[in-house]
Amino acid sequence: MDAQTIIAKRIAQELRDGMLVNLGIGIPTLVSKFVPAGMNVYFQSENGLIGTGVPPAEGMHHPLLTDAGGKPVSALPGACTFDSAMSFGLIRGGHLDMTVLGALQVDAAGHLANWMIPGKMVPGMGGAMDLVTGARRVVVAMQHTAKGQPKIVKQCSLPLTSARVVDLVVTELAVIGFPGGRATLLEIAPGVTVKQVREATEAELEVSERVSTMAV
Amino acid sequence: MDAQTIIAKRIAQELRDGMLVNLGIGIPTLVSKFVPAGMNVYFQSENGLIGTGVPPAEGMHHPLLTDAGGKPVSALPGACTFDSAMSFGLIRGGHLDMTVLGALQVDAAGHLANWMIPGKMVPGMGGAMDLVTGARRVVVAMQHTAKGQPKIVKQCSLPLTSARVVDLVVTELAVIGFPGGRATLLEIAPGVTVKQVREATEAELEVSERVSTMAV
Amino acid sequence: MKTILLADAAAMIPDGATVMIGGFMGVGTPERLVAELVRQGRRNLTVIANDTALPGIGIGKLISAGAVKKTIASHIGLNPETQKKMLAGELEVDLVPQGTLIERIRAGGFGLGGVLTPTGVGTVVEKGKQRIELAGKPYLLETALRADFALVDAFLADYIGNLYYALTARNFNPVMAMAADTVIVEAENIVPVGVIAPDHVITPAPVVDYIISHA
Amino acid sequence: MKTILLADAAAMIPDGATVMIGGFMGVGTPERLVAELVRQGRRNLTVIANDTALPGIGIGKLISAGAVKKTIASHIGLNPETQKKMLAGELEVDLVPQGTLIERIRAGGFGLGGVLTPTGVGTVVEKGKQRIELAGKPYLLETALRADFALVDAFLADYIGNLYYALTARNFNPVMAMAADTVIVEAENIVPVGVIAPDHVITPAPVVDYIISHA
Repeated sequence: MDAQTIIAKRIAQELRDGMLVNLGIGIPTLVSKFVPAGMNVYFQSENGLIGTGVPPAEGMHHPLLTDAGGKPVSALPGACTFDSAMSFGLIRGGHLDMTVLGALQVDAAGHLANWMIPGKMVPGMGGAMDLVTGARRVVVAMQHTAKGQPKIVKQCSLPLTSARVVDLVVTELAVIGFPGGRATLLEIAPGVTVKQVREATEAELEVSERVSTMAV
Repeated sequence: MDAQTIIAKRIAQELRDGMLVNLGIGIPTLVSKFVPAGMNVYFQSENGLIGTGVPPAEGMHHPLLTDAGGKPVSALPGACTFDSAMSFGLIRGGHLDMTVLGALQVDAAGHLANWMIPGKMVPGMGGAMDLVTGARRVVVAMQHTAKGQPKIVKQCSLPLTSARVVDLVVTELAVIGFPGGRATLLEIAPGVTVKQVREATEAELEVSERVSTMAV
Repeated sequence: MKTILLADAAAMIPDGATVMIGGFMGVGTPERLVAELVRQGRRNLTVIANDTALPGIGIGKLISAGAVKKTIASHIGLNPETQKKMLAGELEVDLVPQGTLIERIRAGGFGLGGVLTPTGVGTVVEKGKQRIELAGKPYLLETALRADFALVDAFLADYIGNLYYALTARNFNPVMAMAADTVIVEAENIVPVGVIAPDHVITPAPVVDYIISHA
Repeated sequence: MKTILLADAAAMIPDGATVMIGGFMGVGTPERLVAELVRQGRRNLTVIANDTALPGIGIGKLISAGAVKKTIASHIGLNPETQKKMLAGELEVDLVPQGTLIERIRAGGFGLGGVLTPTGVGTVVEKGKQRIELAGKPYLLETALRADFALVDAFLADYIGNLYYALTARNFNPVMAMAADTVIVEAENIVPVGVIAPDHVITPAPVVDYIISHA
């Protein structure tokens, strides 16, 4: 199983029936492929859609029905559309049960930086600051390291996305939470050791007494 | 011509093609009867309708299509409905060209009091404070006196509706404006003298050099 | 499927709860739900609504039954019982300009702490509030309102909770549906999922908790 | 009847104007109007929009043509030309969180001075802004935005200006239609008055000034 699949499958286990969930571009989008059978989850695209379905078959797309990346999507039965004020009212107002997004860095306390590298890459925060500040649960989906460098660091050197800390980080190596404000190893991927996770992590990691293996 | 008709007909002369106008309950509602032929005016009901038409014929009303007093209305072709946030966005945001409402008192500077008599009558301000604060033009429609007492007073003794002064007061005796912040007699009703208006008015009245007769 | 029996829905709302109720002079008010609260003898409610309608209609029923301890509303003028109880000290009435009331509710539902409005500056409404000047213009800081329950009246609901409102019965309903911990809907019609076009849904299903069944 | 020729509509917008443009990654952007502004060689525009799309699409066309002096947007990541011009100092970019941007525009159109949002507290977004605590929770005071022109893309317009938007092309359009001195609409279809049901109108006719004719 590749890294992205491990991450997406594990995060899908966080879904619950009836949840309203926003998936960011990239690995987060893959989570929708692993919704447990029979479970009804509402996916929101912040450009104004609840009920986002898979990309439509060729010849059946419409240019005015897209995801937040501008890519064609389908709308499931029971879908609804709305303007951007409503979209962010849902996000900011506590109606969004979970947001899944990527990260550049997460620090030992759970702070997230995911929207700019000063002087180098300045894409803008888009909806990320509202999502991280407003969602009931914030889950980070990312590879554990970037070019061999740890992404879970002692303290974020990049500008933060929010003062609010994330709830869960899922990588291809581990599941990390932040109980009591400290990065804590909750699960490890099959075949991975605690030592390997520690070596790939700059932040100090508490190891949960009940550290278990990711069921992916 | 009775007092109410004089007032309504005169205020109808303030209408212009394409205006969005809110009419309060009572005399203001009568203004819609005197829209000049061929002129298109949008009437807004603050409960959520633009394109308010006359009360429908018997048997053709619908309980979910009402004016701000809860009375059945019709919707003209091109009408639209919206929620209360949008309704007051239109009012507060400078989209409403004119509001016509009643008054308990108007003072020499043009301040309006129209929503309560402390300890006696406390209906609440409803939409009046937003209408007077937000409309581009505020026109008061009222009888000149109440039980023989002047309603245009030196200073309002009743709680104000807004710090913003009104633009025009139309009564069955006179049209009064507030250029330079001073109550000024602009027009008198047919058969009425300046002296009569002054006697029925507590506030000192400037008399415009070009005081003319209301063309009603 | 979010349907619930009328009596069970009303029974969820305890004495003393803060309840937002949709409607404008009774139009767009969930009439059966209000009547059921009266039948069950509910007491000490705080009711947030545009108005208290008329005696015998909508929220007027709750007022007459003595179910309301406090109301936050913009207008009570057409209900003499509200005025009478208020002047007698039996009912606390907090009067809020209509445009401010709807924005405070929206702020509560949209995760905003409040809004700055010019309405009420220089009037008794300003009392106890922070005045903030921006570019030389004064505004009042008006804070967000939320409730334990929103009682919402819709024209169409589907079984998962998408809502469509008709004509002037929309008014406060869609905004209140965003601003309460539990949202209970009384709908004129309940239709299968997918029957309301996505563009016509006004309140999205995930914010709705219960729909009164027609059974 | 508010129809106007495309070239005449674009000609109303002078160099240096502040322009709100609807759309999200080019979806729901008035494409003909944008292209016509490029054709007419417009310069020094301040563009308020969610994003700058991609090169060759929507607002991307204005960026590539050098028509924009400043943009207030939430995201420029998919347009490398915007990033390049910004880093080269040729284009001023004011980045605003998306939910804050839409609320600031709404405040401008709805007559509010601003809103209090928790978004951005404790980040670089807080710089230069007033922090206000309510019930122990910190918020940023974000002020209203308005523009000289709003360029709005609709699916349906009637001849007096009632607008209906389709699917995800709605996004910023109806909010911007409230927040500019002059509102110019490019509609996929222009239909007779009365054809759009009152409940389906999203932008009311009186706020619209011009509709690009299909002639």
